[in-house]
Amino acid sequence: MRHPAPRGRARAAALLGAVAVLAALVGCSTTGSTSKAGTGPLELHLGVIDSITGSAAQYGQDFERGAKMAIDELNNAKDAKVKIVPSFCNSGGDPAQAVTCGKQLQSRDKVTAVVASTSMEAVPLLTFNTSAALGKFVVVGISQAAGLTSSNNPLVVRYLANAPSYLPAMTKLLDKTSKEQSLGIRKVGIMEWNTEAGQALATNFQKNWEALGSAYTVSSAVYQDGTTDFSPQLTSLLAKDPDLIVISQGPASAAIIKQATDLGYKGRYYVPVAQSPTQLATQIPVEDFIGSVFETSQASLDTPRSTKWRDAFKSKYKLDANANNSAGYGSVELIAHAAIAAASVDAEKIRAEMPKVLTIDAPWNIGGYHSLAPSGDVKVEYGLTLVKSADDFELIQP
Amino acid sequence: MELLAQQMANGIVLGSIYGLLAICLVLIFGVLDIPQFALGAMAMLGGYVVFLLGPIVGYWVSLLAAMVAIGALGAVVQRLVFAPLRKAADVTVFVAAFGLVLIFQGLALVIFGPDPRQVPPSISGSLVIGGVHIAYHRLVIVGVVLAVFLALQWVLRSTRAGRVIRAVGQSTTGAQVVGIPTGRVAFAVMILGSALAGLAGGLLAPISQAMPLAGDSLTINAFIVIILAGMGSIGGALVAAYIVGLVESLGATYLSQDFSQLYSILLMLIVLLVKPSGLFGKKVSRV
Amino acid sequence: MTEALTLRDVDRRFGGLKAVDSVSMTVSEGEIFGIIGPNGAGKTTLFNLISGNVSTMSGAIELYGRRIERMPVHRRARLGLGRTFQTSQLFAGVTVHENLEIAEVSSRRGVGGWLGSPTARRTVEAERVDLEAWDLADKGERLAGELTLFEQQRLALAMTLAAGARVLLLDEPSGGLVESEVHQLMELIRGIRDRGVTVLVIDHKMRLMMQLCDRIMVMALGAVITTGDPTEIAADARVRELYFGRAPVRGVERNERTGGPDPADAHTWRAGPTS
Amino acid sequence: MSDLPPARNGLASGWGPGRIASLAVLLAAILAPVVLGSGYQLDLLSLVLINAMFLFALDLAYGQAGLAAVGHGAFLGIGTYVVGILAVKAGWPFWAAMPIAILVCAAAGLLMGLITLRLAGHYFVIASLALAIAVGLVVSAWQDLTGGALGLGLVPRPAGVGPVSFEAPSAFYWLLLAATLLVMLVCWSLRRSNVGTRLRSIRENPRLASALGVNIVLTRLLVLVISAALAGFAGAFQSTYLGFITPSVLASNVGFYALMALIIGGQRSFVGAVIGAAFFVLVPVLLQFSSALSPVFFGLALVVVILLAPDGVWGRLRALGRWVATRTRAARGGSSARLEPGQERSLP
Repeated sequence: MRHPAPRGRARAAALLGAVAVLAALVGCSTTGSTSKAGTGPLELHLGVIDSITGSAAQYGQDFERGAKMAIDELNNAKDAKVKIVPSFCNSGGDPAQAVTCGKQLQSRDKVTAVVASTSMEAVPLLTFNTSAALGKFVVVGISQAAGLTSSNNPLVVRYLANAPSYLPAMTKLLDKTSKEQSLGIRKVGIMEWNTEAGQALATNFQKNWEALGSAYTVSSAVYQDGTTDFSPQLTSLLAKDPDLIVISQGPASAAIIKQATDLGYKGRYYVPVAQSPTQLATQIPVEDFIGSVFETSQASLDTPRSTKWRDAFKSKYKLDANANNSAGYGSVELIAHAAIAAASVDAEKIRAEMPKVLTIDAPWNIGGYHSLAPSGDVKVEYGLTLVKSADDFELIQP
Repeated sequence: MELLAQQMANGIVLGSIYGLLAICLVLIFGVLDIPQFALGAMAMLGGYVVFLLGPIVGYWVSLLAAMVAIGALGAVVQRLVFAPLRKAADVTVFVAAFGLVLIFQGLALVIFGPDPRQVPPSISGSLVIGGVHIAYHRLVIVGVVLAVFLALQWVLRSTRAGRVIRAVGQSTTGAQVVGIPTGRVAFAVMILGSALAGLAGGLLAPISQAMPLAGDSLTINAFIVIILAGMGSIGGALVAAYIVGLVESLGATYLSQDFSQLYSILLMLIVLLVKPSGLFGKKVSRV
Repeated sequence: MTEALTLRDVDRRFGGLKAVDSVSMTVSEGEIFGIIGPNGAGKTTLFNLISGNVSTMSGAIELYGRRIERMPVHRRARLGLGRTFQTSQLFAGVTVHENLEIAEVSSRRGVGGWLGSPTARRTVEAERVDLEAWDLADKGERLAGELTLFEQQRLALAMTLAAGARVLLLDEPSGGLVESEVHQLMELIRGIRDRGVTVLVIDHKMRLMMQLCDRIMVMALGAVITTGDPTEIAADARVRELYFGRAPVRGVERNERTGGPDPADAHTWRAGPTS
Repeated sequence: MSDLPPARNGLASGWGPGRIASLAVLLAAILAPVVLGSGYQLDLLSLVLINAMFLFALDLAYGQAGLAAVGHGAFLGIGTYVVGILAVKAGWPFWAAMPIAILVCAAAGLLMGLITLRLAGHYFVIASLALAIAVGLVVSAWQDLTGGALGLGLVPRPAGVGPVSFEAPSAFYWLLLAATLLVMLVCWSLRRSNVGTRLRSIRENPRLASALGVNIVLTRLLVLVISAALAGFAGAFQSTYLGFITPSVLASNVGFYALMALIIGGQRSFVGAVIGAAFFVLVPVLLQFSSALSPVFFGLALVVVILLAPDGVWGRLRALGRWVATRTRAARGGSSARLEPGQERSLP
């Protein structure tokens, strides 16, 4: 127990502390960097907000590899028309941290465009990306759910994913394939990951699948983010005897398939775009998922353009490229080429050029996207990969 | 009926996993009074040890290695963090433990990356009885946990070391008065508890895969278990763990899945309201 | 005389041990009532039952005619039941002044009693007078934990009164005090009684008890042996036997728990009451 | 842990180092927008203020009433969601929704208190954490109302009052500063009131306190309710600051981080709470450079600070200040240079 300090003790120390606080404030204010576009290539300040730690780290890290690849290519190109000045910020998968990231990029780094790896990062930016006072910037984000583009924000683009956009066609394609190849898929069980991405995929899949006919039924089982033992959910689903189990969280595919196999399930799986069959085969034996279907983006198809890109990616990172890599790459390229077309780094001008840029069949457009709605939705179409046997992956294009 | 039997089986397996971590907590939290919130993260590291060594030395040897490695980590943590904080307030120790969680998870992320790593089970395949499927590895888990429980029970009841540990658990000051080197006992108990956490992680890895956040949900459930049981006996903790496993598994089937974790929490709160010392705990003072 | 405190057939067991066994007693307002008995006789448990720190198993406790045995500690305190403890009887980490402030505040009621300011009703002047009465005038800004034992004892008494006690339970007030201080303490307790406060006191110092108390109750193994004024108690054969004899008490063998009498007490006991 | 007389802390009395530091910080806080402009540093400071408001509230429960409320983040989250739901789903203005958030949180605090206050020590800690997790699960699952994992947005800034608009970052910052000072005032008057005195007696010696007539459970319940209400107030501002709300505001680690911030900063002191809030907002920003390693560094920072200053940074600074003062006086040959036991030892 101590005596209360007599008055005046340590006043000096306290004053010193106060001076330090003020000095720090003054110091901070001078660190903001400003830049001028020179005579050379356009200088585009680009923000990359991704979750390289936390529960969505896999998405964020994959996204960042793709984004870095695009930045390197653009900056190292001969007679480059644009020079990207990137600023990275880790959101840790927390929307509140994403807000801090966004404001940092906006006012410190003066970015006019931001790419974001998940909707946790993209959606919170919409509260301030159109502020003229703070600095406008375009947001190009990946988001399964409608929220990103339903708020009439004029400076947003939803790239990749986009469950409401691709699932109507996708479920029809799946049904068509099922009929043609006698897969017999009617009853579907969804393993619903209780996050924005998982929910969007689950609800859109259910809506579209049930619309196909009265024999098309859907049951779903919800699990919390971070779950590792899926047995209770799988047991409930298996009791309904499904023909197909829809997995809504790519990275969890291996664990879910393994545990469902242990529980005696021998049917098919539907695996989202974040997990490719070749990638999954490195984790669990192909035998465990023969007969399954995989969402397949244009970037994963065997077109010369995407094959070339995948080879380049592999030589750079010694990893097989997946859909999130291509999304990181494609979002940055889209922004850069819109800026080149607009001959400006102004956010509104970049956004205005984007619909035109997307119709150009350029090598960088590995997603093969060709239409951008006024709302900001990129029209996404996926194909299916059907795993017929250990060495026969059949690609089915829409 | 089949559904019920399958969910009961799932619940028992789940309960065994919670039970093993809860036993670690009874030792570290119950005896040493250290709210070791990083046990789940240490279990996760144990999973990575099995992931790394399993293909080289086989599952069982790698499991042993996980126990040794995580036990050693426990020793380091005790020496560097918890021993210096032994006079600090409970919550301060909580904070330090949470710092350890961030460090362990962060290191795992940087070293191994965010992708879940596959760990093959001790025995592959499933046992099928009357339509109920239980993977052999899950049966192994149930068996190992029971064996650990019985062994610990024997150590605590019948050996001198066990009596010393229980004496420290009753009262640190009392133990000091009768000449027990409490610091050394704490060290030993921390190593034992951590080694068991390593074992838990190694056992769980074939199910959960090795990934940085694998231990998160385990930790909180283990805490719920020992609060439900009442601090004190490892037998009580194990029984409470089975209850939590079953409640979670059955609740998810017959009630709503949105709330599977909520059922064990509600159960805990109801028990605490009726009997503030937990199901098997002795009466505690309320103020 | 008004009955300040009444106990009827109060029981308390701990496991198999009967700590307090069907105790009945009545204390009148303004009385100084002593309780003696060997270690383990149940004296402190009896105090705990009255103050509410331990709950009764059966029987009734009345404070000024009001049943209190089911009330929590703080409600009994608010009805005027004050007590001191053998150990840690003060807020050791704050000043003497603040100790008294806490005691006084704790008895306040109503919205003002909660959200008002502790110093609102208490002027510095009144405080000084108070402290002088307890011979603590120059100690107001000292931490309570730094006071001498006797000063602490005085402060504890002052606090019970500041909290509005009408019936006061004193547990071993002379513990650790030297002879001259015991004498002063006795005067203080009489002074408290003269303010109309009823005092119940447990103490091992026989001479103090014999001189101070109006009546004394003797306990052994949780039960009341006898009650009477000091001279009656001194003359009682059962009491002498209890303290010195080997004969069984109420058919029960003396066990280790009752212990022998304090040698110091035995000395004072032999010397007999001086009054 | 030793229990300092709180009346000598922070703003409470005299021109001690606490008051000087408080006033210096206040002055710096008021002038910040002038110095910083409306850049992102100002935004970080806004975040510090919201966190500080919450920490003041938490300090009532933890520092003052001794309740290790690990689950207190739930109240911040509930406040955030109440304002979010009312603004987005019902179009309520901030000024109408905010009082509702306070009431809802007070009610939630009452409920939580009734459930948990009978529990001792560890039991209380875990029960409080479990309740917070339960709230998070309910909010995630109640999609119709809360938007579930899809989140809820966009929550507008508070409407202007008369000629004053809060759209500009500096105006919003000053609004937050005023709100923070209001919370501080409430906490300060509560600490100075009879409730504060009772809380002190409970912390010092619960047995004696109840023997003197202090109703421990009721006192703690009252403080918990007030603390929850203030947390709801902070949550209302967090709602409009974030603009977009997801269940992450109700994650169980929010309460953990807050309690850590309080312990790191130093409990039972406003300056300590501000230091804690600043630590938790600014250190992650400073660690951005380390990218994926940042949680590791942050965890290390936590452990190291806890080991070096178990009673918080501010507690340590005060001890240092006292030490300097004593030394200076000793050098001058003053007679009162008595060093108290424990002070010398407690220096870093």
